[in-house]
Amino acid sequence: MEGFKHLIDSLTKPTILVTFTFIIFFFLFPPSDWFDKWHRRLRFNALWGKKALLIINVLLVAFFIFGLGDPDFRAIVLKPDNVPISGLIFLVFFFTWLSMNQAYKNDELVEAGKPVDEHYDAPNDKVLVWPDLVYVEFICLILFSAFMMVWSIGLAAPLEEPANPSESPNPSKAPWYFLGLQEMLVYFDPWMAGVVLPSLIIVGLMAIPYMDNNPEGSGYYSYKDRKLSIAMFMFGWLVLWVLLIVIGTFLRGPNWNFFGPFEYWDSHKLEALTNVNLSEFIYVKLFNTGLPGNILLREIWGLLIILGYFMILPPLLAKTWLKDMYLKMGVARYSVFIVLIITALTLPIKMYLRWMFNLKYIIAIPEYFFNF
Amino acid sequence: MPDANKKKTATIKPVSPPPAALSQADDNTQVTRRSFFSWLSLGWLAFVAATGGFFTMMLRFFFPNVLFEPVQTFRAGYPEDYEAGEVDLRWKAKYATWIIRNDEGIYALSTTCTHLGCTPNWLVAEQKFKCPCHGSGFRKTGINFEGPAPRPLERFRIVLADDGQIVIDKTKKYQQEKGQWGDPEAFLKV
Amino acid sequence: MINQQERYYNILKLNKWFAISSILFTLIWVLTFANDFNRPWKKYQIQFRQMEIEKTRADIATANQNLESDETFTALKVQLEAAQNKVESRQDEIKIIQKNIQKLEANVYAKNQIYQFAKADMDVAKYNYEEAQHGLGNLNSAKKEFDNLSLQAASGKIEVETVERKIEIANNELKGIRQSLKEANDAIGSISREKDLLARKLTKIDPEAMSFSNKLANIVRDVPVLDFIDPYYKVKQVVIKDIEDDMIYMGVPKVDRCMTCHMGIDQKGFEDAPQPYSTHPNLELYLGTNSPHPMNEYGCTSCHAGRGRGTDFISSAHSPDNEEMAIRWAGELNWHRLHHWDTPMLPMKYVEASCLKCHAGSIPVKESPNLALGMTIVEKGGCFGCHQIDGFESTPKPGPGLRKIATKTTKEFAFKWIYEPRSFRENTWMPHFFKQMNSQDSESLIRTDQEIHAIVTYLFNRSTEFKMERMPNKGNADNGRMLVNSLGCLGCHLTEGEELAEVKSVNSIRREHGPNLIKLGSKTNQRWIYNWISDPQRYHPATKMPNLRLSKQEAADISSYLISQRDSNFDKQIVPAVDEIELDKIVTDFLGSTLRKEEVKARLAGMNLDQKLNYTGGKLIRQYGCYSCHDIGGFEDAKPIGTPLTTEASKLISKLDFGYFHDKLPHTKWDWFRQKVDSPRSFDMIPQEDYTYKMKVKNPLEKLRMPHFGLNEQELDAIVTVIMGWVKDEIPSTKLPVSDARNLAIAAGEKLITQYNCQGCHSIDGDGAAILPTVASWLEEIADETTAEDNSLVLSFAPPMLDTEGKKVQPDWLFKFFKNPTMIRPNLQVRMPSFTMISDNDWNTIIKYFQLKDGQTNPYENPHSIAKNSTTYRAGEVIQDMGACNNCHFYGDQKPKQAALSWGPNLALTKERLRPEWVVDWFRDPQMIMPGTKMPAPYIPTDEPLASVRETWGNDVAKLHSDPEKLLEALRDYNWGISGPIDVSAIVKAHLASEGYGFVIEDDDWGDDDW
Amino acid sequence: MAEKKGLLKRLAEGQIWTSIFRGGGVPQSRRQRMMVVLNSVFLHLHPVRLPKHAVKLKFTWCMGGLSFFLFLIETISGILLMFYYRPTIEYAYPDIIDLAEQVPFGIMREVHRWGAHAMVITVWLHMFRVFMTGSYKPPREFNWSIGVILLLLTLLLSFTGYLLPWDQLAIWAITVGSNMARATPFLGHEGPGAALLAIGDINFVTVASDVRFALIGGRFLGEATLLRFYVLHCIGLPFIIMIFMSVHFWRIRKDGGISTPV
Repeated sequence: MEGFKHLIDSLTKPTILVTFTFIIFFFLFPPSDWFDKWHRRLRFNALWGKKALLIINVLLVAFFIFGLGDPDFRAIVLKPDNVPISGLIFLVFFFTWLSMNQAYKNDELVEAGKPVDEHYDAPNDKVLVWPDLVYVEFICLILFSAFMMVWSIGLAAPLEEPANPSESPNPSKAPWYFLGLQEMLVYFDPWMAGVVLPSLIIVGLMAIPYMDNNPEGSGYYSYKDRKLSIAMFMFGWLVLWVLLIVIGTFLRGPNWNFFGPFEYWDSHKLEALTNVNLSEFIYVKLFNTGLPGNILLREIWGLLIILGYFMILPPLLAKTWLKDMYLKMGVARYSVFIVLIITALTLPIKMYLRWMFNLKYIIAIPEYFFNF
Repeated sequence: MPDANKKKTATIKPVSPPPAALSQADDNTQVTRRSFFSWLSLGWLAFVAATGGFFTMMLRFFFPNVLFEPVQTFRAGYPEDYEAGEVDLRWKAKYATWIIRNDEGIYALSTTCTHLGCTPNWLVAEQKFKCPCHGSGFRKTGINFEGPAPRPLERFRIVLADDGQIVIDKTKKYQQEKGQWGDPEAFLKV
Repeated sequence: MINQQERYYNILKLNKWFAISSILFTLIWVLTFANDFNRPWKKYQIQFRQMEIEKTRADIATANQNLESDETFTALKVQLEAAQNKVESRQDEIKIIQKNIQKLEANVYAKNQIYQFAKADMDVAKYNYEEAQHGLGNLNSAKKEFDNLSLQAASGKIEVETVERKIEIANNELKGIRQSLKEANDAIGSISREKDLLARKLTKIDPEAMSFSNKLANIVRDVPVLDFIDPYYKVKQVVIKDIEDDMIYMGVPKVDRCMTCHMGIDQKGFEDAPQPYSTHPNLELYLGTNSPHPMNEYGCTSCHAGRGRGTDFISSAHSPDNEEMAIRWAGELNWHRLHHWDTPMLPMKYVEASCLKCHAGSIPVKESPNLALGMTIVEKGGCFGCHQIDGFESTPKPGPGLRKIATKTTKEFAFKWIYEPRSFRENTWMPHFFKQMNSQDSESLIRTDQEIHAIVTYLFNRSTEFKMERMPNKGNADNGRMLVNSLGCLGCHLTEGEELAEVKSVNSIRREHGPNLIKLGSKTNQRWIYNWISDPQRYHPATKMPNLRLSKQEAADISSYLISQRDSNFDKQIVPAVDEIELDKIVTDFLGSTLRKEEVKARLAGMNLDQKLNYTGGKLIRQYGCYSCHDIGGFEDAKPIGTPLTTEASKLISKLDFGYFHDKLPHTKWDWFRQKVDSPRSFDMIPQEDYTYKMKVKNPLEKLRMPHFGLNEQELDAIVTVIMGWVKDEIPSTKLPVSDARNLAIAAGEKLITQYNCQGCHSIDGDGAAILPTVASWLEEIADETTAEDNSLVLSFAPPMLDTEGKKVQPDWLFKFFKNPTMIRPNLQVRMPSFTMISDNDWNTIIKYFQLKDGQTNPYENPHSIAKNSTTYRAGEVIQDMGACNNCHFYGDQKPKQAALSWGPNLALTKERLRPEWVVDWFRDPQMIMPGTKMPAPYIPTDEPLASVRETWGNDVAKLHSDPEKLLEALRDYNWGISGPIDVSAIVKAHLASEGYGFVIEDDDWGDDDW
Repeated sequence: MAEKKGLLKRLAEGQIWTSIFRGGGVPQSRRQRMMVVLNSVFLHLHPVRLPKHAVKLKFTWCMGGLSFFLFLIETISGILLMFYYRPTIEYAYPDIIDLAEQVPFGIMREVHRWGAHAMVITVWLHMFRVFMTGSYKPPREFNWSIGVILLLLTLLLSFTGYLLPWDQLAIWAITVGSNMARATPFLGHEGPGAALLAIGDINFVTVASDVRFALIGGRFLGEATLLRFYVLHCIGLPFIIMIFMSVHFWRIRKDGGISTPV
């Protein structure tokens, strides 16, 4: 038992967990034909079958039941405000499965030249709203209300000690739906993690319909026709959003140190968090001189890299690897799209730079609160 | 858009002619581009300005002219009130601050232990701050050297006021491990 | 063509209208911003800034002048230049070192980084090792890793430190080169510091002294909309958490913004600036950060009242001092009273009222003379008799007891006295009940006569027996006058020929503590006076008049003097006869208030005249509340008749009935109170255009009945101040004067001291000794004018000052002395009377007052022991001998050598009376303890060479010679050894009788030089 | 011969019923059923007829409907809570205790809080479903954007409500959350570029003049923050979200109802 807990604890270390997710993700949600080939070869498509649903759900439940026997796991999972997130794990899995299941089914139908499940013959296949829809909705609401009452009776809303501005709890966590942002704070300065990236998420989400000019797959579940867009959305939603929230909620403990789900939250736990900036790498390690006094001179390398990343990389990609996409989307769409994408990619990039080289900032100008 | 989605509505022609009161004037007036643009654009310009005024008002409304917050800055007398090499305890109780003067100048240390937030004591004989809770020790500079404290004590912003008095601003903290003690306002040169 | 567009309006016209309305709207917005930006307090801040700039400029100019005339400054300047040149010449050297440092620093940076990484890893390893010890993980590998990393970290640290050491050395080298430059700079800095600070300040406030960008910022920071960021002109405020403004449902922390306009209020240097800029008077006591009332903790409206949140002259509820000021304000500032705010600012003349909120127990007389005077009036005038006022529960009734009135005076005098007391004694506290505004009409006047007859009859009917002793003889009036002038009677009484003080003060009222001793012939008889002064308590057990231990002859002489004057005008007044018909009306009124008409008739028919008078008298005494001030039989348990005043000033103003005066009086509480005290019955009246009054329709028993005290303007100010201080504000204990043992003892002691008028004779901490001028005039009479002008002489004949009494005397002795006063200074004529009515408990309270006031906490003294064969004692003997203490002091029954004029206390008394520590203090500098005393500091030979001391003063003194303290202690110890009879009064009496005082007439230089 | 009508039926055909429910009667014919939807101010949010998959839970997951329903639950329970809750630092916390301890059906607080969590989740899942069915494609692009704004507003509503209990959980969550605003470029006092907005010695973006200040009404979380969040939570954000919701629903109808395969 203990061995299993240790295994889980070490598997959930961010380096392992994130790397594992990154590698396996695109085989689960293949963005291209190549991935799709492997996806099927590895029989990942079975994941979206009914058996898989049953097995995985049983496993998940078993894991939670097993976990609740552990005091550390129980302490964190049964914290009232964390209960919805446990629920979220089940719900996300279930609905992902549901949509993927239907999508695969529809893909097969299309392949077989049959209409998709959602197909209907206008206006013959229409049904009346009264009473069919209204009634279904009504029953839904009643059941849901009943569920809400049961939830409320069963689980008291949290109320901790009265507010005390001079006594900060360790760790201090933002509301759970912002924990993804708080997780990003580890790798980015607040202006990026707290302001720029969230704004880009909102803008990016709003821009989806304008970026995705693929007319296929409107109004029914499908995967085949929308491989790239679904894979990208899934990556953003499941990895950069849900996964980070789960990590932030369950796996971040005192001093924002990382703790496995079965690990005791020891506020004395230490991690070697010494980091260096790119400028220090270059001037101190490479040139063996002190840091130049001039800020611009000091940070010129970082500035060049970032400029290159944002200014040279997109056109370069448009010319080479993403040529097709560029042609299909046109200049305006492509530019916005690619900037959003490479900005989102800075997160994993910075994660790995941190883990591998202890790199803190590529540009570090704390004098003007400008760190990147 | 697919044709199927189009609604089929019949356009019914109005039976009676529309009110004609101004229709003639409308017809007869030569809409010169200039007059059209000048009045309308002027109107919109003014309207946008007024709306801007409204939003400016909204914005300004959220910044009251006085604050009712507890005082976080205090005047700590003149630099001459502090003796070089001494740890001054007079503001410890009221503002949780030690003021220390060395040969170069003056700095203000927070009295909050970086371990669990207890208040250490200054031991003159041993020239160190010793936390009674878990035994963390800090040198006169605030650097931790023993016990569980993970990092040095924090320093507060310290500047001179117009009248030459020392002003301590507790809202701004400087942490040694972040290299902030080099900030000109973390240390008052005398 | 059919108009397909279905239009009605001309679009161009609509465009035009759209443009016009939008422009209008925009303009309105501009107006809105202007309106918000234009705040009433801004002009004051702008003005004050200008003043501050000018003041700073002037200060800088003076500082500059001072510097230029300072020679060290010029010298330092030269020095600085030389140092600069020296450093300049070694520039190359410096550059090399700096380059070296730069290199080293890069090195240290890199090394430090390595060290930091190693250390962080080591810390983790340490944690892991600890965890392993706890049972988590492999202990061996953890330890190995930890040890390994520790070594790495340690070596990394050493490397860092080595380089750091190098840097330090280089830096020191640099420092050495620049040493002289730094020193010169520091010296100049410290000498011109004040100027530099002023210049710095000027750059912050004076646009002309600013850099270009700051000048720009100075404008931008105060433009509309942006003025939230860091405006120069802004609302200032203090928030006081624990003093609350009463919002009826609950208290709300006080917020005062007065300093928004009164910007100089806590800054020195604006004392002469006009309002609202001037400095608050006495910053050491108020507002200053080190004062007992710092602005941040007490705010402004805690004392001044008003609406602290107001930032406008009117909305902050300013109140003018008087009508003239009100008119001026209305003209200049559009001032009007702020309605809908119940606590407007107190006019300056009443501002001391607020002291009472916290200092009710012990009013600081010197800081709040007005309030102290008012409180004295409340006590003397007996306001607390009719009005229940907290804190006066145990204060005795101010008027004389009337239970034995028949032996003291006649019905005739009583009638005339009650009718118009001030016609007989102009400064009496007895108020006028009759012939008032609402009882001046002929009908009322007739009724008045009958009412007074009834009261007098009641009092005399009730009067009990007082057995008077016979006088030994008629007495000598002249002798009596001398006794009255010298014994100390004048501490409490005024006598014929003295004028009332023009400016009333607490001290002047001390001399009116008892009644005037003028024209008593018209009031009473000599035998009563004789009996009264012989033993006042026998006539009135609760009297405050002490026993002066008069001999029978003295009492006879005094009574003879006091009875000798009569008031012929008063005597001539005629007492009208009793008019039974009128009397019946009054009886009917009283009976009618409880009985039916027939019953009234029946009762009336059954009464004879005396019964009627008696009945009415009793009713009237209740009606007018006579028993509130006088002890009257039959009214022992009667309740006060007036409104309770404890929280009078917190009453809503709507609860004060302005009656028909709502147009005549300003609508303020203080004006109402003033009117009420000044003319109590006026609210029964209806003022007319021609300044006459008409009466409201009222039945006689319903009329207002508060009597008229005839107070002057100053007294009215004082009493209104007190009333305005009676508020229900709840003051948190943190803001109150500390209620420690000392302060409690002082408050309790002061109460008794005021009650028995101790300060009529004694001065305590600079307040009191009201008797002093009369001592001088007595001296003038028995000696001459020069003597009377000699302050130290007057003091030597006056009752002692009690400033250091607690430190000075032993409590045991003091208690004995209070119970049985004995002679201390032999030449004194004033006599400490026997206050036989004061209980032991109260005496102890007074003793405790003196002790704790001086920081003495021990109730008992350890006896001070001496050894007669010690060096100290013998040295003391020499010093007293050389100092010739026996010139002035009795040594037991051994008379002083000099004339009685300069006699001091018997030294045989010292050991049981004085405290040894105090005696040394006293010897060290008598003037310090008792300014004006004739006692010289004893000469001790500390400044003389040792040899000559040994020669003239002997070995014992020489041994102690180096330590003046020791010598004084020696003298003190000698004093402790003096023994002999303590009571020398017989010797003194005999001496004075035969030789007198021996005043040295016409010799100003008498005294100190001879010592 | 008049058939004996049931009470219900008689009621349904009476004047009062028919005056309130246009058309009256029990809808039985197809036409009547259509009229029910058309004639009801609430129901005509829906079209009269729908493609058949639109009534299938497997397709819609009912997440949009649940989100709206949760909004209603939050509104009603929120209004009830407002009767007992005072947004001041003295009373906020004790009032929450009293909701649990003595207020009848103080469970409304639980309903409100869990409803808020649930609403965040349902909105996410709604968005997920819409994406998976490609329902954001023309002509529904704009409505998707509105939906994203609604998502943002939902988060903000939850965020502002989080502070109101004024306990440690509340203020520290909001402290962490609002501290990010410090770093807003140019507008936050610790944001990049803020230091450039200065003239001479005067900084124009300071702790008392930046966007975080506008949000929390002070330099630290305090009385003003509580009041601001309360007003935003109870009036400001609901007002805005209702406007966007109206547009969202309107556009669903106008863009052709639920998306369908071409």
